[in-house]
Amino acid sequence: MSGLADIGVRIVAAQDGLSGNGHALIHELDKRLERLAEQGATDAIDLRGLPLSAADLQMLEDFLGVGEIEARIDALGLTRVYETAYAGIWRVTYYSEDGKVVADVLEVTRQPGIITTPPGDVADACGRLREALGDLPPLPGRSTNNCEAS
Amino acid sequence: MSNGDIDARFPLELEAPRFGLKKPEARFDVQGDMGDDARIATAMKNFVRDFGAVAATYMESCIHCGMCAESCHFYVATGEAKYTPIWKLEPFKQAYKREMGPFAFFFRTFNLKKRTTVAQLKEWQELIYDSCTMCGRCTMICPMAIDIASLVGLARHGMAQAGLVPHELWGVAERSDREGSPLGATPKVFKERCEWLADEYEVSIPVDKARANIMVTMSSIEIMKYPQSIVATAKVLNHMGADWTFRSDGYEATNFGMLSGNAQWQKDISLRLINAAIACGAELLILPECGHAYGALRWQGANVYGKPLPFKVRHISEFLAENLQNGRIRVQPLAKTMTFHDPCQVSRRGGAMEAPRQAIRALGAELVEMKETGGLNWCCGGGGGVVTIHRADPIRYKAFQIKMKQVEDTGAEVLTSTCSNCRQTFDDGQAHFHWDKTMTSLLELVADNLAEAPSERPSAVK
Amino acid sequence: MDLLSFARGPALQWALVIFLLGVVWRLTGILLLGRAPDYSEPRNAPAWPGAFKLILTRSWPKREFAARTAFGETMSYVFHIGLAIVVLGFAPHILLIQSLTGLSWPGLPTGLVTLSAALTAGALAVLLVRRLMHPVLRLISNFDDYFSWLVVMLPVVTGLMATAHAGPRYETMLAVHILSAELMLAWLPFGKLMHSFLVFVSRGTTGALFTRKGAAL
Amino acid sequence: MNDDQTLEQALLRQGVSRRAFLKYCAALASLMAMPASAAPALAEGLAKARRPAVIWLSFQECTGCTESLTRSFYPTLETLIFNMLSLDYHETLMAAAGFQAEAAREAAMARNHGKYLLVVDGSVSTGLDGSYSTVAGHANVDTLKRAAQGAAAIVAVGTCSSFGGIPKANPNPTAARPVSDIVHDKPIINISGCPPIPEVITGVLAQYLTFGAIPELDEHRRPRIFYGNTIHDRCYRRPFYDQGKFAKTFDDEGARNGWCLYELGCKGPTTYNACATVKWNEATSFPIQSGHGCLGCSEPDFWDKGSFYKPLSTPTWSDRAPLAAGAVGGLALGVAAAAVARHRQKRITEEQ
Repeated sequence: MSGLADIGVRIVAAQDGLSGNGHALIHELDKRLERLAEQGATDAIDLRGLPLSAADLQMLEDFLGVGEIEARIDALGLTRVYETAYAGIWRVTYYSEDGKVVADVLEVTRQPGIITTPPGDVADACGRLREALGDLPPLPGRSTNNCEAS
Repeated sequence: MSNGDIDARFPLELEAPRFGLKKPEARFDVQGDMGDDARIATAMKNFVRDFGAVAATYMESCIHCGMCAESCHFYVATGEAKYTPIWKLEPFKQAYKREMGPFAFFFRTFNLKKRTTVAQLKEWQELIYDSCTMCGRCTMICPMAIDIASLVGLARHGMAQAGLVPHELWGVAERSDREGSPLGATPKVFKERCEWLADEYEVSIPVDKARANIMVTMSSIEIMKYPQSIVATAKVLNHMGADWTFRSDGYEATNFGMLSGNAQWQKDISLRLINAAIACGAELLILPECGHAYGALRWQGANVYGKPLPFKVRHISEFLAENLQNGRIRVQPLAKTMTFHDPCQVSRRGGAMEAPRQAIRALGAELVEMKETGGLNWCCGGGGGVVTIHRADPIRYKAFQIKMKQVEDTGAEVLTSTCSNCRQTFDDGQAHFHWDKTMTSLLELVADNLAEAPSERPSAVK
Repeated sequence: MDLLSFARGPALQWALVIFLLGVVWRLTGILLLGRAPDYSEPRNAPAWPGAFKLILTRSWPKREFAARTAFGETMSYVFHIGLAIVVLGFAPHILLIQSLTGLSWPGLPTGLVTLSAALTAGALAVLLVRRLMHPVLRLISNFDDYFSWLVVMLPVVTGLMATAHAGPRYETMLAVHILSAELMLAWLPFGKLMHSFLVFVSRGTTGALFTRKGAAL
Repeated sequence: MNDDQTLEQALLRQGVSRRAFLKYCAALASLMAMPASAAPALAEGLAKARRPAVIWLSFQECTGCTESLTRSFYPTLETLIFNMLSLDYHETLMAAAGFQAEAAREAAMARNHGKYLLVVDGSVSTGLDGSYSTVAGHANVDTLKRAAQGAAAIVAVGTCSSFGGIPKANPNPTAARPVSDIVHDKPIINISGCPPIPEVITGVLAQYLTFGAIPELDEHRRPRIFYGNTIHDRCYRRPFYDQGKFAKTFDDEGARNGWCLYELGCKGPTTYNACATVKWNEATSFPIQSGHGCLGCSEPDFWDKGSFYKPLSTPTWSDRAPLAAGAVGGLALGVAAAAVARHRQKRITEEQ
């Protein structure tokens, strides 16, 4: 009887050619960016929901380039956000705490939601700030600040 | 109906371009005075008799593709769907499915195939007789290779026994059985003709030699209308120095018994030839320039006889070809262009396709083939007894136009064939259309161009 | 039992039983009928090579008939060849044949098979219209012709639908496809589809008989 | 208990920031193949959702489903899901046991009557009045009926509770039935699979929480979002099927080349599940990727649909005796038909 060792294994290279989906996606981005410019409509494309080969993704990255802003958000693992060379197109990549990609999105917007401060957080921060302010020793001759208006 | 009545009602028309009986009105013909029940029972009995493995294979195999219509001169000429060859067999197929097929039990029990009726057979009389020359061209196109022509031949058996044959065809067949010839060429008439022709053309025509190597037969069409053929036959055989004879007890090669579908008459007629040949100890029986005679004796003769025939049967064209090639017949060159009309029963269905062409080449003529030729030749439209049936004339003339066009397209100077029935159909068509082409006989062409100084070798020729 | 299990299980078994029973029944019932001896002197002997010759050569139409039959023949070729590609070239079909007969061969790409099936369905549709329109075909057609058309068309259409995920869910469509093919199998011996066997018998018969006489084939 | 807290409140309390939650929703949307732009709406919906009480009942099962669930591939996010639920009763996972556990279940059922989510794994034995499988002296079938009365909806986790599964396989000695055969008056979501994909379980629960409604289901009451496509249609080996390239054995050239496993009996074409897209074990692989055909475990009666190793297009039987009998019968009928025909031929021909 032949042992398992006799079973040869051939590693077939993953499909790494351009599938054409990357090009289609850029056309799609063009349309959506136009809508953002004219109507202010935001949109998002899940890169993992599309059949993109590694080559497609690389081509997309090279094509879109890197713009002026890059942000790293540390909440339940890292999230990397950067604006591409085409203003209004953002790449948002979410990582789990052990560094695996859990979502990878191209957002067509003036500002990705994950960067924007959640309204609840602002209210909470206001309360916390006031608390912290109470602990701060007052400067002589000044009254307490008020942030009720926010 | 007594035979005398038939002769009176349908007298022979010997002056017409083709022989036949006087033209009756269009009708369904019925012979005898059987009731419908008896008639259908008789038809069934004779249909059923013929259902063997071969007929069954054919009737089970049709896929209703309709291609056979495209090969049939009657459909092509008229465009009428009812002339589709396989449709002509519908009542026959119906009877088969009901009585003999593997699922006959269900067809009968659930009446999936109705009983064939007399009315149906009357309606089909025109299709089985008037519009089918049994030329077998449809066999050539059929993707299942169903031999429709042979089935029509079988279907005619039941029709004939049930007395459902077109009158003229029935009439000539009956006369043939009774008188020994369909066209009045009784033994007496035949012998007188031979004597007269021998005198007139100064040629020796042996009749009723007690022993002869070769027994020669004639078609009554030749005897009555083209007697030069008798002369030509004698000239050629004498030229070869052959030991041959005609027999007054077996000279008529046509078999209208077969064409009408009367199996008994077919047998009677064939046995005359067979017995005569045996009587004179012939080793070879030569069939004349007649198409269906070849099918009747060359291929069906032994089966009618019930055992192999003690002599060979050859068509005159085969005989001519063999002896032209081996030099026993020597001819002067005939420097003309010639086209050859293949008689269906000799060429396509008989298998003697090359012989006439070899003979034409031996004559030195330039053979110009028609576009569809040999096994795919268009029928003249007159075979299978159709030429005798007057009510078939309109469609026969239409079909003949296909033939005329074919001949015209060759541009050949001489038009020839090896079937006197084709020849009379051509003559009739020529007269009807005032055509300038006359059909000739290959046998007569050979006889007219025999080389001088005939070799009177006494040795027998096989 | 779900429909697919029924189709692959008892339905397939019954269809095959009926198919085999019918084919053997019909062929035996025909071939065991009487056969008259032929005493005539043969022109060619033995004649049986002619049977094989005609079985082969009659598959190709004669040039002389082409002008009048080209359309129907082309359509018939398309659907016969298309059907052959689909039945004999599609891997799942080959597996079925293999599981029943042990014979196997490489399959063809699905795209080619799908294209063939589409062409087959198209040709079949055209041929039905032709059958309904052409005076000759209309005259000579009967229930068998239309029903046989249907039972051939159904597996092609349901197969295409299953492949395209059209209609009901795939497993249902697959079951319907298999059932439709089983209907075809079960009907085959009893109607004109039997020509898939009889073509050899019929052509062989004529081939041998005519070769004996030296007649044209 | 903090049953009236919104999810947002509960999460904040545990130190999960709003951004972290938004991120979780983005991941969830991606997982469920929702449009990426739907993530904020999902976050908003989930944030406002109340934590529902969950009662988890286990019947004739192997604990594979629970094992699967606890091996979800984003550990942090997985925790999150559990944080979203108030898992009041789960025999395997809860600390309490015996009478305490029973009391906890009764209490949770009473407190959340009409609102709790009933999760069931395992098939329900109905043979011998249900006495094949009992917990604390109660037949499973009775426990199910009772628990179903106060449930807002029932989630059947695993093929056993969805379709009967292996306990229901021939000859089904315990007369096992799926939940949907017992309970007819409550919405039921089937999450089939043996076991189901953990992310699919959490995904369905999250979706139910977010939208507060039963998701769109297929004929077998499975959420279309995960069970909308066959394994075959989403399989990375599909191109080989289309090219007609198949592994013929498990160790041939084709198998080594990673060709399609159809000929080895893969049930991918008729199996609806998300294995080919979501995959297993931290999205590492799934059966076909590791070289074995799909067994079709998320389909009803998968155990009884013939061999796992017989191709889908082949018969489920292998006995050819009936075929031989058919041929012999045909021969007999053919001979008889010919004999009868020849007899009739003789009779008809001779009668006058």
